Amino acid sequence: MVSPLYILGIGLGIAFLLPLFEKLGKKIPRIITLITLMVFTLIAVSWVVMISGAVDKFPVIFNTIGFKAPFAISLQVGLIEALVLVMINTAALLSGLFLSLRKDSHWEGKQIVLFLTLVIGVNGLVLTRDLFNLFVFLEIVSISMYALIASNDEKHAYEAGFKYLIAGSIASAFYLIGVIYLYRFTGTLFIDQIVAMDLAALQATHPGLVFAIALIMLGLLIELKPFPSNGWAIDAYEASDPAVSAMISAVGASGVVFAFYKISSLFPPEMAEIVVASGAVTFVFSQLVGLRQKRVRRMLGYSSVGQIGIIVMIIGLQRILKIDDAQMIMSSAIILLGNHIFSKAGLFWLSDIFDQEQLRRVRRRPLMIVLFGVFLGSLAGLPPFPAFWAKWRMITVLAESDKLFLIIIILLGSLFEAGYLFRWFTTLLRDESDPGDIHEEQIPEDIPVSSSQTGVVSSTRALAALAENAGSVVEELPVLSVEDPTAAEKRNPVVLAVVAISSVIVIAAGVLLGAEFLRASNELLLLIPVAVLTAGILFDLLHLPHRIHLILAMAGISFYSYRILMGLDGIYLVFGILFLTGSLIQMISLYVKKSLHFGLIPMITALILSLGNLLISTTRLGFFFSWEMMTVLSSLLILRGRKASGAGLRYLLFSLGGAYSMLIGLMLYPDFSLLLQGVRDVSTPPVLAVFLISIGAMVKMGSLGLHIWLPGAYAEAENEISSLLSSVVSKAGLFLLFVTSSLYLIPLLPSGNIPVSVLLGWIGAFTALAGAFFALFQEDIKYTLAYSSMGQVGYMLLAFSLMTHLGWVTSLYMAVTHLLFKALLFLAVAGVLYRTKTRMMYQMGGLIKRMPISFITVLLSIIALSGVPPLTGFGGKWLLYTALIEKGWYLQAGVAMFASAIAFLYLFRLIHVIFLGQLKDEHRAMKEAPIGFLIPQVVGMIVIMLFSMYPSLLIGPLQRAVTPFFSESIIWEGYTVFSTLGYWNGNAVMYVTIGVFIFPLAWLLLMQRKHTRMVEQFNIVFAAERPDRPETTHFGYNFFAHYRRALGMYLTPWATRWWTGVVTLTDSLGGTMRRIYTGNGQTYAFQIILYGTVLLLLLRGGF
Amino acid sequence: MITQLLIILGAALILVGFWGVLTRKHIVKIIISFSILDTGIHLIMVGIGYIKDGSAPIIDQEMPVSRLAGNVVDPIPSALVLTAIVIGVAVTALMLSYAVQLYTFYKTVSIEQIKELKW
Amino acid sequence: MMKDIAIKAGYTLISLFVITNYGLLLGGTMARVRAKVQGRIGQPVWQPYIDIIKNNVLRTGISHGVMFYLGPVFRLAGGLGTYLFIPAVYGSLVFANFAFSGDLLLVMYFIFFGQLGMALGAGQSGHPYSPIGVARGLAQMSAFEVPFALSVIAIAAQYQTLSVTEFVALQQGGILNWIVFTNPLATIAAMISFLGMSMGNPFSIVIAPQEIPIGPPTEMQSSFLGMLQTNRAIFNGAKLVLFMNLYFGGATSVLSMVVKTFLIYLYTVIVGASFPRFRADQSIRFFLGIPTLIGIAAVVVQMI
Amino acid sequence: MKKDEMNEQIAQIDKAMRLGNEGLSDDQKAYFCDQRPERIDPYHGILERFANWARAESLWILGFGTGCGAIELRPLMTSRYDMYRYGIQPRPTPRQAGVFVIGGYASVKTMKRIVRSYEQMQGPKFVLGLGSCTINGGMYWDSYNTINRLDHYIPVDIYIAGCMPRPEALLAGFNRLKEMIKAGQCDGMNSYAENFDWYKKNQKQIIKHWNMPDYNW
Repeated sequence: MVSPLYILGIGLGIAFLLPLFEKLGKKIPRIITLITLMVFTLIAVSWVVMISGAVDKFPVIFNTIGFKAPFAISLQVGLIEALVLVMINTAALLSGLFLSLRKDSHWEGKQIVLFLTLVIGVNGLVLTRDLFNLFVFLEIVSISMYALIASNDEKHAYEAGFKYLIAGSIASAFYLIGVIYLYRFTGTLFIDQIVAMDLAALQATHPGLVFAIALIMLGLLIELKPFPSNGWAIDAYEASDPAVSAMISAVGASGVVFAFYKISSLFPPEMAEIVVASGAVTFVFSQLVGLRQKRVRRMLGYSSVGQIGIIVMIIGLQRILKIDDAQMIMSSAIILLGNHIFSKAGLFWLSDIFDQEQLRRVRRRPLMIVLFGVFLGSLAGLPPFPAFWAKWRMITVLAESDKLFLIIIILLGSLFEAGYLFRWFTTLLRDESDPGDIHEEQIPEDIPVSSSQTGVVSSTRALAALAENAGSVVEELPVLSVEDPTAAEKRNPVVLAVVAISSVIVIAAGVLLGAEFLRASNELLLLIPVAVLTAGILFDLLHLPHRIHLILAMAGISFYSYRILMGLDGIYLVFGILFLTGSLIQMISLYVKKSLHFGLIPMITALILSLGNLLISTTRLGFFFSWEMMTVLSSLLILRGRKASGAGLRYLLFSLGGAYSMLIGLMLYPDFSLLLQGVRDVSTPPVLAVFLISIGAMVKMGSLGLHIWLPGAYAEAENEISSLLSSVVSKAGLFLLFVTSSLYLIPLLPSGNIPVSVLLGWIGAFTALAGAFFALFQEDIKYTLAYSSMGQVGYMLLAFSLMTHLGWVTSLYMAVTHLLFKALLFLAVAGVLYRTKTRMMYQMGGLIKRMPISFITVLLSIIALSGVPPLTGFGGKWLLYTALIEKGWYLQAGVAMFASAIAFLYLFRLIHVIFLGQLKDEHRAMKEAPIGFLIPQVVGMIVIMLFSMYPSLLIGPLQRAVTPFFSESIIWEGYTVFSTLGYWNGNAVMYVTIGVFIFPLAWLLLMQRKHTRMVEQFNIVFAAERPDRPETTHFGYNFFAHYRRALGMYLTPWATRWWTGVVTLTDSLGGTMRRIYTGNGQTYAFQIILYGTVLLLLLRGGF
Repeated sequence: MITQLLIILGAALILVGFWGVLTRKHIVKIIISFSILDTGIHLIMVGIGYIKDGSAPIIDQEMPVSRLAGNVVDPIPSALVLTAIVIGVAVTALMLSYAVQLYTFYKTVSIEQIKELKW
Repeated sequence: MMKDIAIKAGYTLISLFVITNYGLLLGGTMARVRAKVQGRIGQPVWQPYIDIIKNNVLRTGISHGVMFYLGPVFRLAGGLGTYLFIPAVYGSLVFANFAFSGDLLLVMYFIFFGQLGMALGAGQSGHPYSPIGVARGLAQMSAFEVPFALSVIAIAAQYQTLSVTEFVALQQGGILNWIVFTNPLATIAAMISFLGMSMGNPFSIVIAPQEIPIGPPTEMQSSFLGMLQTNRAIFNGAKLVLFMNLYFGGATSVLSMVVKTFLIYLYTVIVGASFPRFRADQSIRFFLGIPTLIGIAAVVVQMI
Repeated sequence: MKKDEMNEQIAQIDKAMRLGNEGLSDDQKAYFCDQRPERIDPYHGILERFANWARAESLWILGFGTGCGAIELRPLMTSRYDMYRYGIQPRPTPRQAGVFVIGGYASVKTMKRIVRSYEQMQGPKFVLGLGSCTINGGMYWDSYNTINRLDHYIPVDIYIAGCMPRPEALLAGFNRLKEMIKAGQCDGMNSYAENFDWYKKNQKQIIKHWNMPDYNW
């Protein structure tokens, strides 16, 4: 085993010799340093290998200068030390590579020396077991950092460095006083010896002991930048060279964190609690303040501070929790630390590359997007990155120890962090034409906006307010409309490779951890989406032909579906078919695309597989993992849309919020198993858990109040994605409800006997109504369809919450049929949009003559969607009302009927304004949609007709799927289905309809056989005038103006206002909070001292 | 007695140092305050190790290991002080060079004028 | 099997023949009633027949496209279908129609079928007045649907059935068994929405002749118009029969059907002759106001 | 080869059969149907008589008051005259109307609308010239802006003289029209189609800004 002394010895030696080497050649010191760092890394790796071979022989203590501790300084190498050193040294090595490889690199001379001393110092911090030696290494680290900060020789760097110096000096003063007193009370500086003492007894004789330990703690804590006394550190992150910031954040901070961990074994419990509080406060408030931040590096600084905060919190926690839990949670801290090291360094480097290349948009740089996304995702704790697993473990441990509050804090902070990180992402990713917020309707100038319409227009404006910050992350930088022509010359693939290594480390670590976590429950299959995504992205990076990729992907999904569907039955099978087969059919339309669409197929494939994984995951971790994967992938898919940055961001945040809510709910109710149990389970879960889980589901379904992400996301995503999202992905929420259905029969109020499902039912009913009403007033066809989906999913929620046999059959029936209709509608509309190049319905018109097949598709699907017999949509309505009336939910049935009448209105409007009326000049030469769009449509129409003729084909299997949970409620006699209330014979209805249709048609053909003249579009009675232009003759804009006049006042976007309020409040809270960072070094010093005083007073138990 | 005096003196210097850091606007004065603060800490350190009338901590025949306790000055604080002083000097030097650079860039020595980075 | 189908077809033809003629005559009669209210003599009772014949024998016609052509077909199919899913006379084989294929929900939703077809046909004419009328009509429909739906829910809850035949069966045995007496609130709500459904004054904004020359069918002529007029008779008859079945005890013979539906229709005509016209938004607000509250009250009564 | 020639000939004939629509710019021509009106033979025998009876008993007037005489149409709907009892009723759109009552003088501006509306009515269609103005211009006989003879522009079935004629006269006119229809004497529709060029020439002589197709379907 290599002695750690070599690290320190070699390091110091090389550091001092470097100036000499410089004489040999400019590049020599770089190479030597890099080799040294590599040696360090290898040594650490060798330790890890050895230790993992023989865990019981470690940790090993190395003594210096021939004496044992306490008479000499001793260094300890254990698993944790070795792991941390591997991470730190690898990061340092990558940093060194980055510094020496980047363009116009000035990495030489003093900088290299400082860099090396910093690394040595950090290694020392990790290894030493002597308190004073710790101080020395701390100072070595600090002094190297002070000097490194100013290495870019800029004004602001000096300012920041000076503030850093002040803070560091105060911190080390605290530490030094603490150490000296501790020495006085214990007579030793060797940590292990102090820990071995009976500190409580010592406390009795030396009342100042706690005070001394507290000072030591404080000294290190200040170095870890606790909120609010951390303004100096954030200044440093902002002002120094990004590569240096990366070092400070990744390497420097990690060393101090480890030192803090080391001394934490001295903490008495009450001090540990204070540490936990400090860490938690730091985490949540730094993220909150970060929300308002618009300068990228400063934002990263807040993020760094927050990440360190959560680790500090864990270090405190491991002193409080039981020993097993402590080890568990400490392992999550190590993972978080590693995650932080590599992803934060990666982000700082990327920000440097952006600066170097003067890049304001990365939309056309796939590799860059991937790296960027990986780092952001891992920082935000998204799956499959390490932080996700770490947070999962942490939360599990916390839940077991009933620390709900901390879970909430962690998740809240994570949400904030995801918010600002992905705001940065979307800003960089967005297209030049993207306004960056929620897209507003474009009203042409020749149609004046009257005051009666402003209600709705301003509501969209209010929606936009949510994402208002998204547009301004880089506001102070000039936005280039096209990529800077010189940028290509500035590209430096070598540097990018360094960054890529970092991201590979993150991904690999994440996957390995995932395998480790999932192996326990035999769910390794759940990692397939990650593998597929990675492979697919690589394919895309290699520019594999689009269609080959598509075929491969579809074959893969088919195989996967086959494997999965074989093993499923009942409701699971229904959802399996819904998720897998439904999406597979829709993928056919991707064939129309000719060229490469970066990331499209990999992400869709992974999304579909994640959906499938929801069905086969048996544990909470597996379920949550797949759920999060699905969320993340779908929001990334939305972000592909040309103007989707605002909408995608909002979708991501809402989905994450929903997922976290679900997570808390699941954690609150640990006995609950995520297996479909029906409603028989009568154990009483906490009501709060039930609410939180259902919120998770309802966010995904876009239920009223939680729906405001929905229109933008569905509308701004690419057409195929919209179709997939609204017809398939929204059903994931329904699936969650089914899986957790045993929860919803518990009473809403502790004393009452009204179950939660009643509340869900009302929400569903009003979602249906609100969705229909919102859809009624949209000019943008995709918004119409989006709101329509919202309403339809509301019906499913309503039917589900009936908790009866018929209700569930209805819900599943609607889920299946809605998939059909909505996919058809979206596909047909996609074809129309593909040709017309506009989304505003009133700009279309008269397309029936140009796109007859699309027209027929839309006609069939709107007849079906609005529930008009004889098509299969009526089955859904019939089942729904029958079920509602049977259950006694009369008022809900009334609301649902109103909603369905309104749905009829907007659907008519949709077909009329697009396909009927006046054809526009620009569409005169238009053709039918491409064949790729038409094939799935024709298939879908055939299926609809089949289900309409023979409803038992669909209802039968669903009935059987639901039967295990309830007793049968409907019976079949031939083609007639009987409920206790009524009956319906789809077959007979179809025949009668055909009959009554044929008869008048024949009559008309007979009467009009000769002299009916086909005329053109302007051959109309126009009050004895002739029409002027098609635009002024086509009635399509503000179609239901009278409805708005009648009921417009009830359409106030309350939900949007509420969420806008929440966001504004959070934002301004962050804005107010950050006023404490005055920029004055002296204020910062004051804050530090005040912070210390408050902490010490708290420790004393009061003032 | 003298130990306590030393410690009280050290504590007083620490307070003076903190007071200086928190109240002086002149950068160099702040740096000087840090030096005072350091000195105070050093004094305390020395004071803690000091034993009245104790001899130098050299083990020989007059001072066998068995008599060490209570009769010799604890050598460790002194060693620590030496290290601390060295570090303190290094930090002070760095601070001063920062002060020079700040003056060249900001043309001021008042810490209140140097706050372009904030929020 | 074939014989059954043939017999059923024969019955259906008889039933349709009766309802068509009855509907036309009813229309003519009501025109005369309206004339009497205005102090005129009015048109002959058979005038609807002449109008339909005339329209069908016009020499020319114009078509704006396939949907324009099919629109009236859809409309008439909707009317015929609606009628055929309602049992017209209780206990009669001939007039049982195809009530076995679906219950009240089917009838309620089948009404949309014709509406949609008509709206599509009107839409393809390219005339802006057509969609304006359609928009008004649909808006008004969605509004009067609410009290009607609530009323239907209330009586379904009361009688625990959705089958129209069942409703009629349960109302037999005395005038006091009629739903109009057992559930007056539901009946009131439904009868108010029936005013909207029959599109007479004050809910005739859809066809406002001077403003949007009779709205949706403004481009319809010749046999298209003739078909729409035929449907008007049949569809009217169907709606009357439905309301008679639901609220007024149904009919056990053709005669009682005639009397009851005549009276129900007379009620709408009298209201129509006495009131001016609502604007579209006014009628939406009207239906969603008091009638809806009455409907809710009817439902709530069933819940407690 | 021969087939091509034939096709070409057919195309030429077809083009000759179609209307020029010179009043329209090229990009507007696609908006309008350019077919010529055709003569459509009546049914034969009893069928035509039955049809004529129905046409006569169901006279739907186009509610288009072209001149001051239209004021006399309103009383017809009131209880005093009650035209409904004769099967006469107003319709708001030419598509559904069968009788066009030209209410007195027709200015050039109105004439354009009259032509358009007349052409949009479905045949067989009848024109009733009301008042002296439609016969010879009446008191506007030398006006620079009013036509003198209606039947130079559209075929007229019956004139009701007077300035203005009373509603009773109007009713008499309608009854006379009914008799004529029953007798099969009213075929203005076909005469318009047969003499289309002549009518069109006359119309275009007075209507200067002809911005509509030659035949308004």
